[in-house]
Amino acid sequence: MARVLLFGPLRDLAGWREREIDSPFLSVLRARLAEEDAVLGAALGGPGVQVALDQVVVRGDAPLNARTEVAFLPPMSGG
Amino acid sequence: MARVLLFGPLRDLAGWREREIDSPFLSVLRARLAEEDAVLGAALGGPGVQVALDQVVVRGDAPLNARTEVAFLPPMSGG
Amino acid sequence: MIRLTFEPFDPGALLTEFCRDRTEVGAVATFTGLARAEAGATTTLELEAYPGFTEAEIDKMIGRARVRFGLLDVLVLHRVGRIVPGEPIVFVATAAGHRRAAFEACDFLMDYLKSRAPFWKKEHGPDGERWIEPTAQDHADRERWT
Amino acid sequence: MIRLTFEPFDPGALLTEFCRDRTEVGAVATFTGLARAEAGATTTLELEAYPGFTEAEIDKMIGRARVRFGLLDVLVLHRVGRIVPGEPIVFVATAAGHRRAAFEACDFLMDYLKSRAPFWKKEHGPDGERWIEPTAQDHADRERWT
Repeated sequence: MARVLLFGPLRDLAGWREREIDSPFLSVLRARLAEEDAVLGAALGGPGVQVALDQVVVRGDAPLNARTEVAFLPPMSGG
Repeated sequence: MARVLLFGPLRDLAGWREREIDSPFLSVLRARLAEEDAVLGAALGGPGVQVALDQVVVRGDAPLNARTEVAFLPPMSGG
Repeated sequence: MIRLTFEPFDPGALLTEFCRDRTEVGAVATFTGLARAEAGATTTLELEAYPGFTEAEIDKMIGRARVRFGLLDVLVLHRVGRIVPGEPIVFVATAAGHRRAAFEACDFLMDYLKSRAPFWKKEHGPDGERWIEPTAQDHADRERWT
Repeated sequence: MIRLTFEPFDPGALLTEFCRDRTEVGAVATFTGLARAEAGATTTLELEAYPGFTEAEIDKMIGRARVRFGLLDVLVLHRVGRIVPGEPIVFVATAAGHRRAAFEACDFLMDYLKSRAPFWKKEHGPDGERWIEPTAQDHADRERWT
């Protein structure tokens, strides 16, 4: 069960902050989330949204294990 | 009696900080100081040395009265 | 060093500490970002971080600033959670031998924090709430360093 | 505002005060100049001002910075007299709506203070004493604003 985290506007859009989802690959996880919620699915692939696996930003697909923390990071703005 | 003030390295050079000197014009005051101490006289006319009369920087000659404060200001460096 | 805090903080207390026992640091530059009321349009800011990840990303950028500007020390404190107008959001202090390096490093770190650091910022006001993204100016500011 | 002081001061206490009750100031930049030991080469700095004239000249420059950068507030505190390594010599704080103005104004005022403000600075060390004049870099830094 990968642990999925949403930040910022993605969380408001989805209506949840954190969920456990079983998925062998990031691509499969994205597909499942899009199937459930097409608007969220599109937003997760939107411009400037990054994905971190166990706090490391990745591009493209990647395998997930039962303990992987998957974070969707929309465009950032501090200070 | 104009009140003459020397700052920074000019004071070390002259060996005094403040003197009362009677003089009708700045040019005359300069000549008197140079007569007494040629090295100081040259330094007072040196590059970057400004003169303030009653705390206002002046260029060239100017009349002095008995209460004028004449300050010789060598190149400045704060901070 | 980078720290996140949910509690209000006093930038002055941080500066006092940062300047203590520095006999070879000629220059300390700081920046404090304060929450603005925008004449009543903003009642609260809500800042979210990704704990662990956010500190690690900022720490990488601090490392780059240290090397690029030859810094002797750096401190970044960033507020998270709910912030009301007048409260500090971010404090950056940089220490260097001379002032140009201290100023530029502080400026560089702020441009990074405003446009790239992992924070998400929501503004609450009488007209509702909205997420804030970096402005075109923020991106242009950051581009100065590339 | 500009003040001269013969006593050591705490830049942090000034920053705390400067940030108080600011609900429309988004950005506060500061610079603190500290006396360096230069690995033992400098034991004391001696800073001289022309009381009245020095404040008036700095005040003119503060006025220019206010207009040029649209500042909401400015504070300059400058030490005079004998200063030992590690002690603050100068503190500049600038407040603006946004960070670029605050940074640039602080930088501008420091460049002025280092090369044009009415102070004379003598360095005392084991090898004797010497008057310090602005460096070529100080003049070049100031030229950036003309």
